Amino acid sequence: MAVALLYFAWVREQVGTDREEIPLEAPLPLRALVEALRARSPGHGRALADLSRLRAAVNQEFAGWDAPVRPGDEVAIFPPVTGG
Amino acid sequence: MAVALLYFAWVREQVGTDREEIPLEAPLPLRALVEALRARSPGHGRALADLSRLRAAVNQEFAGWDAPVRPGDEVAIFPPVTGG
Amino acid sequence: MFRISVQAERFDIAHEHARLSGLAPRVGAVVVFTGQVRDEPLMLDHYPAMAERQIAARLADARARWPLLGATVIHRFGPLDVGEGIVLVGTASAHRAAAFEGATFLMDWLKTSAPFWKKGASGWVEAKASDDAAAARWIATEGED
Amino acid sequence: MFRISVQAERFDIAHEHARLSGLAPRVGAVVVFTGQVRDEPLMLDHYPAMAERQIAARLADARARWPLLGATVIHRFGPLDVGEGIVLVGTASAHRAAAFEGATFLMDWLKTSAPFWKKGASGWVEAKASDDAAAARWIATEGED
Repeated sequence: MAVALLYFAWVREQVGTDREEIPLEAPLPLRALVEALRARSPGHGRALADLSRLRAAVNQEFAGWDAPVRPGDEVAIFPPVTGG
Repeated sequence: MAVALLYFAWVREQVGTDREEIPLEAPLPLRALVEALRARSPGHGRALADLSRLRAAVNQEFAGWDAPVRPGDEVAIFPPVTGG
Repeated sequence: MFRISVQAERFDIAHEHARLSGLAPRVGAVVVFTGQVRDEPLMLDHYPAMAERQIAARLADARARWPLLGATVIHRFGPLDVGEGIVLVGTASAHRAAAFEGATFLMDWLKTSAPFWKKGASGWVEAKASDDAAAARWIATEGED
Repeated sequence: MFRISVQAERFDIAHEHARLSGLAPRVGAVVVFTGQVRDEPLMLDHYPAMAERQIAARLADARARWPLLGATVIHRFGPLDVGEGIVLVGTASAHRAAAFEGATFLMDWLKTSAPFWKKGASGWVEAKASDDAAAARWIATEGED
């Protein structure tokens, strides 16, 4: 099983891709997932260094860093929104 | 000298005219002016009977019943407004 | 940039919006409110000179309270069919709060101080206490701001 | 009568207003808010599926709180020039208070929960604490109503 990761705005630019998949066999808190992602590249490390500058959604709903991520979920990581 | 009187909405309909002039030589409180107007016709009497149902303006500014009316003024008498 | 009209003719939303939106590049937010005839045709009586004067005074009040870059108030009179626009209030500002609050303020005060009277098939429309309350809340908050 | 669109194309104010105004004879008030690009061209990034979902949720919230007869939310993405519309929120109701408050509520929540990100010549626009505060006041008053 896998998790789809989506990145937006400067997170996307620093990570260097707008979408990737990583394998996931068992549920994991969002915080632990993001910490693991930092090791994937220097860009990931930079983009994901400071959780206070980031927001996340699991399956298109805003989620806190303690929320569980399950195999098959769609996880998005992005800065605070600035639409409207 | 005179005062111009303007009537609107059901006050105009009951008085039977939208405008009339009456002679005025010295300042008079609005309340006294309206009380004097009641005697001009049965329509005036009916329209001007109850001050609590009426509002007034002197020279196009809302005015209370104690406001002075001076020779040359434009006085309007009407129900509470319902525009917008 | 600040425009008042008391008129019998219909107004054109696209035109009025474009006039406010066109105050770019400083404008970030435009609010256009329109009130229209519900349920039954109306005849609007009005006091022309006082109407212009009262609307101008309310617009001056709004400009003193919010950083408006432009505003439009149009009020119609005469016979109006169901669905037709009666009043238009438009505001433009850098940010949305001023545009929303300025337009709400203008409408609340027009309701209680613009000399227009509506007559329907069943007679003259009665003034509503809720309209006085809506206007009064702007006075109540004046000391707090 | 309730319409959401996330689109690259420009929107047409007259068309959107007419759709809401046309819900006569019950509609007495229509509010149309538009946000437009100030100062410099912008590029809007967005999360398409979540954007539709969040806007739909906010519209459901607004309908639960105010007696809206119709509403429209349009949010654009992609490159936008100075003066171009970014977002449109329209509401229709029998009375003005619901139309004004519903539109203000929708805009406040779109600012804080719709997944769009603006980039200008000097980089990504930072989120504003004032936008969080504007949205939060609707929560604070929920217990009071």
